[in-house]
Amino acid sequence: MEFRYTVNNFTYNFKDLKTLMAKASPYRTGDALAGISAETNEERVAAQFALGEVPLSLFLTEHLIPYESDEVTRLIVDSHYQNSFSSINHLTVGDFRNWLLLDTTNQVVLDQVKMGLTPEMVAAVSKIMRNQDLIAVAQKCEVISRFRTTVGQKGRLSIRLQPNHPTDSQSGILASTIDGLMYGCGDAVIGINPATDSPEVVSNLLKMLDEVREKLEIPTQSCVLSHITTTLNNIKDAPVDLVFQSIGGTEKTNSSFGINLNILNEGYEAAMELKRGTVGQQVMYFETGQGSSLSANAHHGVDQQTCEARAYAVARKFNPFLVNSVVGFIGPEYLFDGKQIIRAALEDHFCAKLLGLPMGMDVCYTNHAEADQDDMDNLMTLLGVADCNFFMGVPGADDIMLNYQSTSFHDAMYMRKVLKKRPAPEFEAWLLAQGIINEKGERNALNSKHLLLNMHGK
Amino acid sequence: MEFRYTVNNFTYNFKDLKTLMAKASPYRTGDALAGISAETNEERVAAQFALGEVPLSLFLTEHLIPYESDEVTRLIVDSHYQNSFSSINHLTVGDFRNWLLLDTTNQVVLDQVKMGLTPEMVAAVSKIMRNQDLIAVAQKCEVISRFRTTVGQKGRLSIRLQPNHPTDSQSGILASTIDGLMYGCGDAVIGINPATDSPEVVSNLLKMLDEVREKLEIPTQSCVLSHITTTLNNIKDAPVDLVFQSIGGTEKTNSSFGINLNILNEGYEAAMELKRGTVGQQVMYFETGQGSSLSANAHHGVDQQTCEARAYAVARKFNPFLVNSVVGFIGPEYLFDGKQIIRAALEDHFCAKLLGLPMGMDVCYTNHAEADQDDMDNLMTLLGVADCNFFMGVPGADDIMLNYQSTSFHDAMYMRKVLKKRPAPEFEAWLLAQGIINEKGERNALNSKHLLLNMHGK
Amino acid sequence: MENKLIQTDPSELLKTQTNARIGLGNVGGALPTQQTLSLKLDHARAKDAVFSPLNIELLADALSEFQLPFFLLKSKAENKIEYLKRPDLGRRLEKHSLEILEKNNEKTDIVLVITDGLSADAVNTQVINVLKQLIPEWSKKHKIALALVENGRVAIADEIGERLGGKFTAIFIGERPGLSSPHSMGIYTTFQPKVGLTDESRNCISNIHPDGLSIPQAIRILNYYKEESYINQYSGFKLKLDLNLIEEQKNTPTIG
Amino acid sequence: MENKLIQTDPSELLKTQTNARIGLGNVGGALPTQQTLSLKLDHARAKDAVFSPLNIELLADALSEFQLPFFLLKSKAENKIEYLKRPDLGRRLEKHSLEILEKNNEKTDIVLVITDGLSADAVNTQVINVLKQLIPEWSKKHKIALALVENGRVAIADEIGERLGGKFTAIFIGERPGLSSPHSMGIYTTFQPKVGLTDESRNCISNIHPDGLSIPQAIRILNYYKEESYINQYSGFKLKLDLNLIEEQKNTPTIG
Ligand code: B12
Ligand code: B12
Repeated sequence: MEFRYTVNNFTYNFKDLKTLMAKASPYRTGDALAGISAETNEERVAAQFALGEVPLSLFLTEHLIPYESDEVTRLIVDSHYQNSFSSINHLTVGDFRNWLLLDTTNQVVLDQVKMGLTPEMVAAVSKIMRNQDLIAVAQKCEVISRFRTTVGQKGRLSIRLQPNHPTDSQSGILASTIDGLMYGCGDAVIGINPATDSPEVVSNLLKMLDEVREKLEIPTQSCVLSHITTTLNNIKDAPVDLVFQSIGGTEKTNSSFGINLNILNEGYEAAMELKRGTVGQQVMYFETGQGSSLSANAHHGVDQQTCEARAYAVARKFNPFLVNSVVGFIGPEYLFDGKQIIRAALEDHFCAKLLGLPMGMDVCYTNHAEADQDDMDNLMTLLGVADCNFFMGVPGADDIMLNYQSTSFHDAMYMRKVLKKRPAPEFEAWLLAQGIINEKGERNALNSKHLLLNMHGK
Repeated sequence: MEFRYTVNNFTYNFKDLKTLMAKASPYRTGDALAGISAETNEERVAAQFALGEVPLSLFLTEHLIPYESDEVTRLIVDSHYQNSFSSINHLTVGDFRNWLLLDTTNQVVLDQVKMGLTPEMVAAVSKIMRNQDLIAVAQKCEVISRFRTTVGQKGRLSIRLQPNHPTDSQSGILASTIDGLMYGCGDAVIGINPATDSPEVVSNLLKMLDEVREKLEIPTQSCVLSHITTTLNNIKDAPVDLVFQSIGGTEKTNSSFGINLNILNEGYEAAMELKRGTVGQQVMYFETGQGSSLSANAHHGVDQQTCEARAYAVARKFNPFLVNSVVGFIGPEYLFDGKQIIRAALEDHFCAKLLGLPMGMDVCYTNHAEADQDDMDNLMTLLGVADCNFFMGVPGADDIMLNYQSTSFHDAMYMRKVLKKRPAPEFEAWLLAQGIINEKGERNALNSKHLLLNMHGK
Repeated sequence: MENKLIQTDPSELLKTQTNARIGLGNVGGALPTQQTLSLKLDHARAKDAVFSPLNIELLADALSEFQLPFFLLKSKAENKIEYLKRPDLGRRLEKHSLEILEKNNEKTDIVLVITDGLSADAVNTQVINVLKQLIPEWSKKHKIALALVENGRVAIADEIGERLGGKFTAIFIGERPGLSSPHSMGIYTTFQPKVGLTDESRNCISNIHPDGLSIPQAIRILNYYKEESYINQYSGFKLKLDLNLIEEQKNTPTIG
Repeated sequence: MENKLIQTDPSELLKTQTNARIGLGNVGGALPTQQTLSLKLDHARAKDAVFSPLNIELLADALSEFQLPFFLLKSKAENKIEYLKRPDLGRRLEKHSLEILEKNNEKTDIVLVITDGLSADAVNTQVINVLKQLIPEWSKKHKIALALVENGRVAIADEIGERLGGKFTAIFIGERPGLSSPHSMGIYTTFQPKVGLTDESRNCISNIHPDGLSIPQAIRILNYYKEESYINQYSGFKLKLDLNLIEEQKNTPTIG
């Protein structure tokens, strides 16, 4: 199906829906690299006008990636709930934006439609929304998830403690973990990226974290972010709380990650059997990020933000406890600078929340991108206002294994303070009981006799 | 006095305090244009380390611009309160930052020291602060000012309604004013930039606004932002609420604006005599903006942000009701893109608040700068979190006379909604009484019989 | 799109009074989709206006028809990018242009400078019209010279005026392009021009475009500033525009 | 600066366990001034590391000493800026390099590729050391060829391996530079290399640098992946690293 729009007596043609979506995307290096972005600003706005006129229902019949050749498309189509869709069925993309912004479109209403929304619909509408729209609508969504803590309530902000170490040193990881706990971090998860893919290393790390958690009675969950097949290898013998995997928005992307929906389902079922949660049994943790499909040559001419939104359909199928985009992590070839990273992060958070995911964000950049701590300060504050569920907590913002900068324990203190947010309720109670923070959320002075500081043998 | 800092076995030298300040400034085109910015990132950080070691008290004796030749320096030095300074007298710039961030350094404490702070001290500390620091500390300051409304209370956000017209058409200006009032704007001031410098035009505009205000019983103030000498010409015959002037941070800058401290004082005294305020008698409105000193060749080798901070000393002398920086207005030769504009805006807001000014911000960009509405969304949200006192309200963000984009009436609705802020109390009561907004701050549907819509004859 | 989603502003009447973006309606306080996209489109166009080139051929032809001394000059800014980043360069003439002026022996009283500024199209489309109405009158009393300058800032008139020994300059310059008025021209006048003057010494006539100040009005004001500058022997903020300007007496709003 | 403003983290012991930025203390929750500036300084340096050049002369000299077929190649990315923006170009050889490979007639079993990636210094300083320990062993069983490539991505080893008819490739590449470890090297191995493979078909050994994985450890793992790849006739995520790696058994923390 062809689309066209006339501006100033010049008619722009867009040969199909995926071309229209790509041209309507705000500029970013990844789409330019893929050769699918608009050539001028005027063409971009023309595409946005044209996209605004597309009926939402068209996305149900025009598949950007064929149903036959892609299991993610099949998942999206087969799990679409016509009932939830019926109330917005008649809207165009442009009016969908209008509708989303109405005061009457509140959280209850958004909950009712979410299973009627496809990733392509939310990606499309995000393209014609300004940053303020993305923030305002995301703020209306409250997505709460539960395992041993309750994450995502209004007025709360959780942190994944990320204590990575370049040789997976247990004592090094424990040291960072304790430091993070002292700053009130770790209520989303204590999640380690292992430097190696050794099942033995992974299993030992899981045991160590579990011991610490039990010993200190910390209401939280742990995770080692190895490949899901490694986790499956370990799940019988090691204490697996959450099953992690990086996912993408096309079958081919996932296969470049060595996974597919079946493997994910295996992981999901194995973890569900363990019933290790206390306040809930949401057991999956997924990471996504714009650019991975292009990087794996698996994008089918679909723009990177739409591919990203499709990954949320994959996530949604497994009722995850945590999902986050690693937005600035993948590199400047996809998101060049602070401006592009900020835009993409707001899009990702908005799309995921609208689809009903418990979305967090790895607010981050690499040293080969044009960004710095000021950009991260801006982004974390904006996402905080948008009520993002969780952020990372990396010692001093510097991940010494993954080699990038994310948010730090100190950043968590900043965000909770200026936005008046508190940790997850179970975890907050623990922090207060341990004397780590006071009722105002301020750090207490801890002395070296504190229980936390005596976890670590010599 | 010379300064030095050694990084990696290389010693950087800075020949005097103003050079050190300039080199320690985050990168911006204006300082590069002036030829005073750091040459590499490493040199910049070295300068920041060196600046961090400078005792605050040094600023009292090392004047960046000589006392003898600049009346702004004289003002700064002569109005410094040693008593207020005594509690922080012993700190270096680096420790001043540490001290500002302490939980115990709250609003009361900040109020006690503000008259002991000079613009150079606050500019210096801002240079070693990240954006999050600038936000967190500014948020601690509450500066309230009063004329017919009370502006600047926590939880409130006010708007200057800016209904400019390219020919100063009264009916055009009135139409924009009514539109803005319907969106809850105008509680900071209804302030017109006149297209011409004709005293007659200015006087007629003042009369028109005053009539509207009285007729509708709007608790607010009006202002026509003509040159102060034009306002002084008119003040006997026309209803002048606030006296406006653009100001700069050096005597020479001000003289390029056709003003000096005496002229400002004349304006101040003339307006004070009128006693037109109801809840207070703060009668001055000032605008500032990084770059004006360089543009007028009046910067004495001092970096643009420090010149800007010095303008706040000028403002402070006249106990203003409103002050704002026009941050992105002056042009890309001073602040090139969204990133630089955002950084400068957070600096300006922080410095002014710390010095005790009722600071607002013209969140804006010109069409020759590399910025767009997304950058403005980011900036207005960040400044909102920092508790900025007021923003502009321009119809559809597009000032058809000044030819730039600022924040719109709709942006005001956005900010108040997502940040849960309300208009100035007197004005809010009026909005509710007029049925313009509801208790939640949402726009009511107005019908064409509404009083506001019948202000305008044909 | 469907209108029923949009809360309209019942202000059709108001909209006839101004080109400002009023009566846009809202969705939950926010701009409706059409409006937000229109703003973007206008932004894309205004950015182009900055880079519109001076129509040198057309202007030079037209200017030479006045049979006055005419100089084709360049500032030190070599292109638009440099112009944007280096206003200092836009205020000074490059070497070759200085040489051209040096060769001039004719006495000059008033120098009229035409330059692109931030919107060449503003000048391309309007300046000849202004000059045609102005020059016949002014040349009765004054010796006039004309200069067409690429990449000039307001202050470049100081250098040109000084070099030509002029007493008064008026520079016609493209103002920063706005979303709604990408082609707006300004005129800045200076008495006793010389390098190094700053803005307190000038007067300004701004917003000359079809929806702004009309050309006859602009000429009236320009005449006023010229006359007063000669009478007072200075220009700048001390000269106030005491001219009955209220063009729209006819449609002054009736309040209440 | 004064310490009494800073709330210290009483964790001297913890700090000895890791190079991570822990025990930094805080001021009202925020990073103390010294720490925030240190982070900036390290950022300035890590950015430089991205642009560090491959020490071609030194590496080529050292590599030719192994007396193995050795190719000096370039990717399609002409410089670092292009490399950063166009990973696709970094994955393919430019024309001249393809010609060089075409001329080769020797049979090859294993191809070892050395490339700058995102930190040439990581490779400049470490790779020769690795190869010196590796090649004597491996050449007993395998025919080895060496390639030094400018501006390569991981996948460029596929093209080189395929062209040379190799069965197994290992590429030594500079990883993205981190603040604390700007010179970290990674090794990626692939069995049956051919253009178009993606990452599920490779194995990865990461974080080789003085504070990370030691060179002997890296070689142990590399040996493991090579052996297992030949045994299973595949590489990639299905090969798990079943090697007793816990080097620090000695200092596993005692909990409680
Ligand atoms: C960037 C990155 C990614 C990006 C890659 C996308 C991209 N276009 O760059 C994303 C986020 C998609 C990613 C995903 C994963 N990654 Co990764 N990644 C990295 C990272 C931070 C930098 C790599 C780098 O600098 N390469 C050098 C540049 C110059 O070369 P390049 O050609 O541009 O990069 C290619 C490779 O890096 C490759 N790649 C990236 N990750 C992995 C992982 C494996 C196992 C393989 C074989 C290849 C691979 O992708 C790039 C494009 O082809 C490293 C950590 C580090 N410090 O190096 C981890 C790292 C390599 N990844 C790791 C892992 C575990 C994964 C996942 C398996 C996680 C998961 N559970 O799903 C997935 C899937 C990887 C796959 N099979 O495709 C581990 C590998 C552990 C190991 N020794 O096997 C590392 C060391 C980090 C960690 N400990 O978690 N990763
Ligand atoms: C940018 C700008 C400024 C900037 C100038 C700094 C800079 N480096 O660019 C700042 C914020 C400092 C400024 C200040 C003021 N401005 Co102003 N400014 C403008 C604006 C928006 C654009 C000018 C432009 O595009 N110039 C063209 C470019 C290509 O040339 P340029 O050489 O780079 O620009 C020079 C001139 O624009 C000059 N300039 C700027 N404003 C003014 C005002 C006057 C009276 C004069 C003589 C010169 C002047 O400053 C620039 C550097 O020398 C115009 C509105 C418009 N739509 O044009 C108002 C405008 C020209 N300014 C105006 C006014 C009133 C002022 C102030 C007097 C306000 C006050 N009460 O203090 C002050 C002081 C001006 C002075 N005497 O120095 C009026 C002039 C009204 C009139 N007809 O006299 C205008 C039309 C807007 C308005 N209605 O408020 N201004």
